[in-house]
Amino acid sequence: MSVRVQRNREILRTPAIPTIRSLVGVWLTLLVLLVASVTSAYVPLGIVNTLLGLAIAAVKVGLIASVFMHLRHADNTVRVAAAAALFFLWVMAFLSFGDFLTRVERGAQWQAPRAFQSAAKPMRNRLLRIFPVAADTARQRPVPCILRLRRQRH
Amino acid sequence: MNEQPETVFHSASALGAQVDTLFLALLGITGTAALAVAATVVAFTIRYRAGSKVNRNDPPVRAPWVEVSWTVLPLLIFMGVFAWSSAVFSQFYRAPSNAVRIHVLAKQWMWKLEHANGKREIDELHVPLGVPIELTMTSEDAIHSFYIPAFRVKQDVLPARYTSLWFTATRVGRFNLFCAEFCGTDHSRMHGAVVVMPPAQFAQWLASGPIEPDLVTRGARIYRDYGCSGCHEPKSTVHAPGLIDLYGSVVHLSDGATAVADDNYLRDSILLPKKQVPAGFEPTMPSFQGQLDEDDLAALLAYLRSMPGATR
Amino acid sequence: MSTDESKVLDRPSYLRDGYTLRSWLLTRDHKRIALLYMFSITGFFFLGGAAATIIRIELMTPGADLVDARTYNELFTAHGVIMVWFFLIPSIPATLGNFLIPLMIGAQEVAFPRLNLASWYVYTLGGIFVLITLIAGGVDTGWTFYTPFSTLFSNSNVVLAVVGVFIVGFSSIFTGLNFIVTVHRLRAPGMTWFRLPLFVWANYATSLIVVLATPVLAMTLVLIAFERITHVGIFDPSLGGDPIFFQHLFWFYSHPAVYIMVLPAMGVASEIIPCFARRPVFGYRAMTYAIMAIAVIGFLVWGHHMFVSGQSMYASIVFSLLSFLVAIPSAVKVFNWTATLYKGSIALSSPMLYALGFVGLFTIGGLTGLFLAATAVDVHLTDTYFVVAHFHYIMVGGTVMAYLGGLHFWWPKIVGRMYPETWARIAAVSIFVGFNLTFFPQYILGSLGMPRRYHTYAPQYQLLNDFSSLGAGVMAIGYVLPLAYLLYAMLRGQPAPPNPWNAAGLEWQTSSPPPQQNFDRTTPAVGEPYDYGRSTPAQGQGARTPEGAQS
Amino acid sequence: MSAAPLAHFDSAQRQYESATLGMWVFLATELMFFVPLFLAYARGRVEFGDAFAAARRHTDAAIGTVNTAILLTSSLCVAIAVRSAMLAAELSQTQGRHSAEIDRHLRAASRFLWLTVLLGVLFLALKAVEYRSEWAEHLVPWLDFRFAADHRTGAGYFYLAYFAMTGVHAVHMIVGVSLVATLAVRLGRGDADRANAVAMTGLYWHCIDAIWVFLYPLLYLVGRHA
Repeated sequence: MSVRVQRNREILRTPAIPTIRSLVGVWLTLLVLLVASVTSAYVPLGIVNTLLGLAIAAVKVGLIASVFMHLRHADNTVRVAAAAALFFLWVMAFLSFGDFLTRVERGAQWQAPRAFQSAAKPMRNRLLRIFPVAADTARQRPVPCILRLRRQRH
Repeated sequence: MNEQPETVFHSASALGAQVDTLFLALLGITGTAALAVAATVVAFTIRYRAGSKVNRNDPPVRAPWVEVSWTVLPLLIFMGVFAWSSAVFSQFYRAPSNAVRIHVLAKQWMWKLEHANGKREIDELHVPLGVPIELTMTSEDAIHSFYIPAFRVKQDVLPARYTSLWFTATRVGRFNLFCAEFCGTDHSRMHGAVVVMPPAQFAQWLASGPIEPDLVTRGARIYRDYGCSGCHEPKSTVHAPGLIDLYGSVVHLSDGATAVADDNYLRDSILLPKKQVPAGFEPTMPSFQGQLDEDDLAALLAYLRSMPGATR
Repeated sequence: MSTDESKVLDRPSYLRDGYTLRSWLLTRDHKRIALLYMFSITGFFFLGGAAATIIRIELMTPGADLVDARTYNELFTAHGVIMVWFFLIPSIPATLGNFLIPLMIGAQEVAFPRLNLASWYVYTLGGIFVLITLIAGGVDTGWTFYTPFSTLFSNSNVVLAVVGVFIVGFSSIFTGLNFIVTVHRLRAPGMTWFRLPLFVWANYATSLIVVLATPVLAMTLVLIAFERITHVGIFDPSLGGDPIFFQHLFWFYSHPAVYIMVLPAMGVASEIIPCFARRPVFGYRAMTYAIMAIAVIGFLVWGHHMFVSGQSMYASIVFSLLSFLVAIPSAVKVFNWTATLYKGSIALSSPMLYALGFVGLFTIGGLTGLFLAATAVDVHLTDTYFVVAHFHYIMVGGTVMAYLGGLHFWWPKIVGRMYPETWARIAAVSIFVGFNLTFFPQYILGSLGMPRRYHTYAPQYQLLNDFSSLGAGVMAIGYVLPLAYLLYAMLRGQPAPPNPWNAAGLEWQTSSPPPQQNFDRTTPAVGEPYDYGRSTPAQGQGARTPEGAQS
Repeated sequence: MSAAPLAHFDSAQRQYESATLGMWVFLATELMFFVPLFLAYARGRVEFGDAFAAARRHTDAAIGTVNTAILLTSSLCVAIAVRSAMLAAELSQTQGRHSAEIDRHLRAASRFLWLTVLLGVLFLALKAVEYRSEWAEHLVPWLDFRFAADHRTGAGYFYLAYFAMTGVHAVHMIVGVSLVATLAVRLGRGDADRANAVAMTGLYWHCIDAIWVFLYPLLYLVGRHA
């Protein structure tokens, strides 16, 4: 058997069982991070707020994954499996937002055609009977301009 | 409907000619590649068929130079084709500024077209030869797609958004117009014709036909019928923003922001008055959502644009 | 039956472990689940094929002669939904993959047998939902469910169809998950990654795509159903929704889905061609890198379905560049298959006919993909019959030909009996001819501008449509033949030796049909994957000429 | 590691590794299942930036923060339960069948699992309270949605994303709570070879918690300062 396969077998021999102290320690750090993200939200920093909130969330998820979910001493296949979905989330976000943000938008107010009898009406009426609420009248909608700063026509 | 039969290599629009040359180039490249692969497979199958007396010792399992070349060569060819097609593609989005604007409204299973002077057509578009035409299109319901095969142009028509398409016809005649995006039961019946006429004949056609009031006069009539004049006339008692030379000017809004009073702003103010309220006014204007259909709106906007002093 | 035949037949095999319905419906044996899948997807294949036949008959005349517009829309939607999710995606992974992957890597079972059976039940449940949709009046939105038509303006039972597809998505996720863990954890000692057969590589890469792309489709379908029920949703244009956002979500799944369909077919071809050319595959490492490259780059190119949909010009150009890049690994694979024939001793048995048919048709399909990746030409060709011909060349010319080739190649191993060789060759040739006669005219129709999903069309397109309908008839006959003689061979074919084609690979080193625990003695020794160089000329062909073998 | 490995695994260790990899691949599908919702939220944020901030002011950050703390604590309990279940399985393998120490570990694991169930139910209860108040405030987009006219559409989009995300998360919570409850019952009865199942359910629970950790800032801390 090739050496690498043999070595791989050793690592997996006994999954190290975390100590109570390390688990509680991680838990406390998570709570501290929670408090940090809440307080940081009250400080008006503009866009930095969102980035900070997401960064703290990323650290918390990193902690949960590595200690609680034993990723620290799992083998590389499991780590790749964990990271794969994140990679494709960024791929999808990056390419689809490449479209939304660079679109030269000329918004138009959409009016439902006068004889607008959408097919889903019967189901919706049944739903409204369950939740007794007055039916909503016309639906307006402001002009969507994906990116206010790119208004010039091509 | 005796539309001219489409031909694969003879498009009827300026841009179409460039698309045809690219199409021919691609056909050449892929054709030779396919024939090469097929010929090799047939040659090997015959030459090395089971039982044929031919030298078969140590068949190669790897050939680095061959493998690298048949990866890099297609890559270079593809990059060349990519650059060429991107160059042609970007021209689809660069309509010349002197293009004649025509408004297209797609609704479930018909095309409604409206020329600048208010002349309306259904499922038929008359255009002059050699003059760049720009279509501003929107849909009333599902997604449709304005497709003229002979001009090699196609553009989806979306609800809640204007999309535009431009072409310059280079041949006189009638050409097929199809809807190319599935839009419901009669998707296949939503076809029409594009009639290209010499410019003189086109100008005469444009002026003829039922004398419909042009957009601006129709807009003025709507302006009075729906009571806009009641509030917005200078001498009215109601405290409402004046509309004289409003189009194109910068409007200061109540929340401190500023907005340019272009088509979208005016259309918004008519259908959603409370969205962008000018400074110093209360949001008391009623919404006309659902009462004005697309044609009336286009006419009203034309009238507001034509107000004295409005910058074109 | 002669004595040696009875001796061969009474050996223990997974087929004779139990004859009761319960033993089949509650089985955890990956081989039996493969057969369960094979019968259900064959049923759906002929159901989808029936819809296609009616469509082709309707399209023989420009006018509406056979069915009205609404029924026609429901027919092509049913053809799309059934063929994509109920035949093409499970066809090779769930039948041949389920049966062969444990055998090829020297394992006794897949990693999670119960999950494997659950995958078949979830597939059947999804199938029942779609059948209910057909009975209740069908769905007329096309298999793409584009909003706002599918959510606001279509009054066919979209929600039922969407729930059916949502459920069947989980069946392919379970199969994909099973294969990933099986290949990672249950390989026989000595079976390193670069000794895995290319069929296992192809199904492994397919499982990666399935596991990462199908959930996005599941959520998109939930959002459509939600929007149809509550009439308010994120795709509704009157609530700031953007129909193009739906297209991004849908095609993010649906383009990798076409690689889910074609990658296993590539795996089958990479097994058949070396066996019948009697020489190792050319460039094994390059093939594995190409498979993984297709799987990864396949996720980046979905925007080429939306060049004219109102997507921004810059995004279209980026997607066009990435689409040209994804064509490179496919080209490399075609060149490697061709090079595998060099200095081989090629026997044109029926599996080889199907495999070479696959290579030819996949090449044409792939090359026409370049027309659609080039943005300027795509503006003219998208949403026309050019696109219909392109994806049929890849899916029918590629996946179905390879699936039939794989079925013939491994049929002796699956049922332990040989099929009649002459009939198989007739079927292979007639499918190839019928296919080309059906779909090549559609390339021309597309470049002449005939839009797709058209119930009635302009009269000038009639001649090419008639050729296409004629070809569809020939192809339909071609498909019925294998159904007949493979079933006949299953019941009364001549008993097959363990390795009729003298092929390399662990699955041929056990009896056919294999025992329940796959290998009698401990797992066999593992050598290089395609070591055909040294072995004697094909015992299968040498010992018996096709004619002589007929019983 | 359960005592008797299934037939086709040659060792309990191999079965644990396979189960872990299988679970992680399943968690990857769970994350990909949420991706469209995250993208819908991000697109709405880009298009209706200020409307999102206005709409977010109506979500109850207090309940959100408490819920996040509850989930983090429940993750701790599950982690401790998994730890003791693994210890029990390890001992039962080395020492043969039952001993007092194994029972102690199993009871500890069962107790912590019940604590997790309790916290999970508490989370869902608080969520229900929050939904009830939003329904009363006419903030449910498909039930007579009322909002200030200028931000009406952006707010509608925000609440669609909000209800979709928290709704799908709540469904996963319900599944998680029922899984943990059944395991708590099993361990309570001294079923020693359930360690694998406990470990896998633990992974699933941590994944749901991790997704909520991301949802929380997006839904409750957006533009709080404005």
